[in-house]
Amino acid sequence: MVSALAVFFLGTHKIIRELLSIVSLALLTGLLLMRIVSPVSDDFTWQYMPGFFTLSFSLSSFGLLFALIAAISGLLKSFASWGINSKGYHALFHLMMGGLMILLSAGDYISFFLGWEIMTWSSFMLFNNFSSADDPIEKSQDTGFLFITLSLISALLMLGVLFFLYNRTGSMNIADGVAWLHGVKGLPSWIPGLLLMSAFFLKSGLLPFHVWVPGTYREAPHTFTAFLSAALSKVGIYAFILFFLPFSLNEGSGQISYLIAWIGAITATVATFKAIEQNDMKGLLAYSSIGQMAYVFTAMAVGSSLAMGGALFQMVNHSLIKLLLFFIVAGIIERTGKTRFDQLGGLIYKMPFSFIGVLVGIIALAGMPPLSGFYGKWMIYTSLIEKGWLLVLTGIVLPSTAAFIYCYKLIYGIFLGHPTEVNPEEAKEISPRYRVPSGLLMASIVLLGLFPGLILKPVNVLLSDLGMETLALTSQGSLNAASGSVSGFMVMNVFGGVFAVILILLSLFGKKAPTRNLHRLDIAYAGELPTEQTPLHYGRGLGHEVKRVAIAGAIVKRSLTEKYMKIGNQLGGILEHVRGFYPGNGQVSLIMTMVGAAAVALLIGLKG
Amino acid sequence: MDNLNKKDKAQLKELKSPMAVVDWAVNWFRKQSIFMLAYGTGCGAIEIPPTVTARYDAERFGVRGAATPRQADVIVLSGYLAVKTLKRVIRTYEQMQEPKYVIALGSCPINGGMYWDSYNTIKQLDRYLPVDVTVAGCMPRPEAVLEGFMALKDKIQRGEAEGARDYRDNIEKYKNNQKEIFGDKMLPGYTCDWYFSDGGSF
Amino acid sequence: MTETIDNLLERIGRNFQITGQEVKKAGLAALHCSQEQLHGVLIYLKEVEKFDTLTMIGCADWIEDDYFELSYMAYSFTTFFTVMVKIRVSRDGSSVPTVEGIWRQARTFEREIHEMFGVDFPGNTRLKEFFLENWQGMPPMKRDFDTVQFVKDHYKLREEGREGACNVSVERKKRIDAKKLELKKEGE
Amino acid sequence: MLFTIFNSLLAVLLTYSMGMLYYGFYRIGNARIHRRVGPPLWQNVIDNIKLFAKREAPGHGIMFHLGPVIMTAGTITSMLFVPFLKDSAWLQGFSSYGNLILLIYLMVVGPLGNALAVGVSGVPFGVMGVTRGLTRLIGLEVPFFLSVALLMSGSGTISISEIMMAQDSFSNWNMMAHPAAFIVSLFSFVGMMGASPFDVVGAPVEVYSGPQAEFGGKYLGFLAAQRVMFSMVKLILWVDLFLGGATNVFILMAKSFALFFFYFIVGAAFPRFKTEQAVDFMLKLPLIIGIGAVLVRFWSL
Repeated sequence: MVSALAVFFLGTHKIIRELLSIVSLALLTGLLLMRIVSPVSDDFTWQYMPGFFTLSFSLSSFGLLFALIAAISGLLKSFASWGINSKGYHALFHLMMGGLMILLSAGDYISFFLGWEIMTWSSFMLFNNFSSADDPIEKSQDTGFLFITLSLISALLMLGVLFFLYNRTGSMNIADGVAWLHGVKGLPSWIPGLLLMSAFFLKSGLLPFHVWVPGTYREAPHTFTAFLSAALSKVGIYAFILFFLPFSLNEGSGQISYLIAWIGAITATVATFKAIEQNDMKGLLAYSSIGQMAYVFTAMAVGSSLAMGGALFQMVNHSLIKLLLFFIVAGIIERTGKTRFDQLGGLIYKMPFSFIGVLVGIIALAGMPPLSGFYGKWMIYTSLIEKGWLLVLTGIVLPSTAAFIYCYKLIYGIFLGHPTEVNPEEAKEISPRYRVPSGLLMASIVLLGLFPGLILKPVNVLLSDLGMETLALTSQGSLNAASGSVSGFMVMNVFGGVFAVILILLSLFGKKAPTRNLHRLDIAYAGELPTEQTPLHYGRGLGHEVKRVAIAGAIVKRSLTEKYMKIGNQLGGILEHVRGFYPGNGQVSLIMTMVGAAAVALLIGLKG
Repeated sequence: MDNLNKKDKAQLKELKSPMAVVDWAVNWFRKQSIFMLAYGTGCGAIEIPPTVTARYDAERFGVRGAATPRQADVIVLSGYLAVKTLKRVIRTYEQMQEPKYVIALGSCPINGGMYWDSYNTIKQLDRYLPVDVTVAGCMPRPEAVLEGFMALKDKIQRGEAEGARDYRDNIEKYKNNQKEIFGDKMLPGYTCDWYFSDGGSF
Repeated sequence: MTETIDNLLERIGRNFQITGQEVKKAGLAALHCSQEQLHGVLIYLKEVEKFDTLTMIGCADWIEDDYFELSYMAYSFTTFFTVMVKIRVSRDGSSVPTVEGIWRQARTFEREIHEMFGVDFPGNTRLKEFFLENWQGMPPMKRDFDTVQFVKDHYKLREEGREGACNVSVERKKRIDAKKLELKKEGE
Repeated sequence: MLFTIFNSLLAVLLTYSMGMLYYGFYRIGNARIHRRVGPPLWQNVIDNIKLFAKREAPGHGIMFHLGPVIMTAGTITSMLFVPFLKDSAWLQGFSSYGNLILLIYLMVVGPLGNALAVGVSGVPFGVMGVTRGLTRLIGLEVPFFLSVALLMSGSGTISISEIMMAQDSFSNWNMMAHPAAFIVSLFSFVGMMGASPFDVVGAPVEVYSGPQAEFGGKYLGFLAAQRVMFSMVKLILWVDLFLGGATNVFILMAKSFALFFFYFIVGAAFPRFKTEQAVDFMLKLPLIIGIGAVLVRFWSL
């Protein structure tokens, strides 16, 4: 698997490079799919300095799922970004894929940490060096700083805890550490557990650590943002499952699970209100990613089979939806050069494909019934009700209702209303390299909406691997829970049938009462004549009145990023003296800091 | 439907062909449900609230207010029309959906009324819009306004309230008359283009 | 000592050249000054005497004596006095610098006077079309503007209307006659 | 299958006529409160037929055309996932394939579809109305979800039919068994029906009738028809959930009319909230009652 890495170094010519990129990713996907069909064990260990370091790799079924998500996202992403990237970009991207694969198949701490770091650094390089922000002033230096600082903190936390675990168990194997974590009750297991958890929360962008997400997503290359949202944000979930899932299922860990569930709910609320506030497309989607990921954590905290199924369904869905939406947004940005809602508008009849794509995306994102997004939510809600966590349920209903507003803002701001800065006469449909993967994604979202049961089979494999009960599967078209069931197939058909009947009825009326096609500006506007200059597009203002709601206003007004930056600046003042020791540029000093910190962590770990 | 009165029943008996019955029924529904857009152009605006509230209660005749021209059946122009207002009124009228009717209240829309020598009000509304019913008076009281609605209902039932059709057929004439007032500041083409063609439909 | 309007007028008279003044009724005084003095008086009223607001600017056309009289009415919320400051300007091509800088609402009043009388207010930031649309020719509120002639030229007075239109009084008469006939028949 | 289709048609007809009847009553009742005579009882039907009899309709392209269709389809689909009657094969629609959570989400599909048409028509007032509606929805859904979650976890099922079945005697009606949930849900009920304290969405004077600003003729006819049907769906849902369901159509009418009367009284008595006031109100009093009910429930267990 890791061999796929090597390919990219060979590419010198542009087309070859692109082809190689796609082929290697396709190869990776193929290999992973092969693993499903014929479960050969390719666990292997690699002894470096025998007796001291042993790297062991084995791909669990969970790792396989995440690897598949990553590989498919990477494949689609490579297709979508055909021909627009330089060589360095490809190198870094594949390096990151490699890191991801190492991480997902890691069996011991060192390979886990190694994969984690390779992934983090290469993704940092990617979005920092190949940023999509054209204007150098627009590009904020803070984003990169924030990202790398938080990543470093998380890495250090993780390193410290891992060494602590090594010291306790005397084994580099993750499984042993996990077993130790779950074996020990009380404070000794909580503190490292919480520290480790914050590292993972950081990667997935949960509440106190979400600040790096919006800026990074906004500035990353457009298609890479899709990958970030669809695949990289899932790494935190993988790590969480790896270390904590059995933990949250333990007897007596109810408070911790409840806490995680609430962290999820609060993150979702904050992120949703922030998303409504955003004026640019990628910023909105970034915050929505945070919110959607938070549901997954809430569901995992519940811990029942249904909830785990819901979490996995939601996760897969989220990957599909975010790939779709980011691809289309990337296509629109490429065609129009505009990124903000107050610059776009009125493109619906010029970009029908993108419109339908975004429509499918937002219906699924908002969790509306005929499409797949609903069923993940349905499983989460039902599991919450079965568990009796009604207040948590209320906590996640609030953001998922508020999510309708940003979903509407997304589609209205781009496609509906009146055009603002983009002349729709000149607008063209997004290019085919975005259209093909978007089409595939749309089809899979609709398919999952029709047959939500399709996902249950793989989910059941994972559940049995975790030692949990499997979910009942009666037919492909329906989902079942102890307290009720829902048939996606029926919902889709009934809705479609009713829709068709009414459309026919309306067309029958149409003969007697024809619809007159009106000019764009011929609108009921209190007798006034709007002109081209009249600001009729509501793209920026849409959702602003949410701010007047007390709770939303309180959330939107505060900015954690600013607080962090303030703390950072104060710290920076103190560290000014320390920095005197390190001559040279920032990167060198960063690396040296890291090395030093690693040494400190090692020391702490060995002593403790 | 108990509110079919004697006159309606008598009319219904005279009809011969089934199509005539359908037309009659459609007209009956149109007449029984009138969504009114009260355009308060002048002093008559104050006569509309008593007409629709407790004292005179226009709703018992099926007359109720509409918020936007798209939903309205009848536009009630209450009083004098300044040139500037007329432009908005024409625009509002053209935004309404056929069949649509115009009721003009007071003397001013008929002959200029007490503003006959004003430099800025029009003197005769039906040069510019097809008025179906005029209610004379300065101002007409709510009874007279209701009387106007009754007259309109009769016209609708007889199938004669076809001001909209008249406007469409004689659009050149109306537009020329409007042009006399507005000069080169006519309404832009998109507000009335469909009158000069078939208009798209699907 | 209570403030009276006479005291106020006296103070103004001390500082400015007032060509004439009169107290119309309690709390309402009018004073005349030259166009050059206008801004001084108004600023004095606003800043020193705390006349917070400008209620309106009026314009009267004294066609016989060939001048416009502009009245600036200032009002004080502390003493509840109204002071009208009147100036005279010539009827043709007159121009008065705007007082928008003193009271912002003067902008709208001046806009109206500009449209209706043709007085120019240099410095006004929104001196454009107000009530009238597309007006050409003489401003309509000047007294030498012949409205009847204008109406004759521009509008058609009542002629025969559209045939379809029905008059309510006629309709009502018809209906009442029919009802009477019906009652008569029933009576028989 | 044919039986189900027939039943669906029956459900549509039933809700349409019941809704028209109730709203006719609503208009007459309001008129009587104003000391007016009011329109005839079937005035709403007449209005609706007249709208369909209009000779033309305004259009802004295909999406505008589809908006009312999605809206009506959403209404009828959610109607088909509500069982009307208890212990009966009639008027069940497709309710065995769905559940309460599905229904709550289905009820939002129509308005969102219509919001697309409103957006494409380009009327800023319409979009303002839509935003108001969506914002208000935050306030409505949260207490509503809390109350139905109490029901669902109380009866251990999320299926509407089973919740309805469980209420076999008057003392077992959920309004008796879970009074706090019922009270909380009534706040949301009034809001969802669009009665007066929460009717800021289509305020005719402020936002030019909001989402409906640009619809006329047949489109408005469809919207008016679906509106009364949608109200009936909500009434029947509440009857199912809290008032013990109904074994035949007449009991259904009696119970839903009782609820409708409550809605009518509230609507006639109260002035209008602003959007944010509505949300803030819903997130205060009803939410606190709901949270209290949850706490009481789980501490007493």
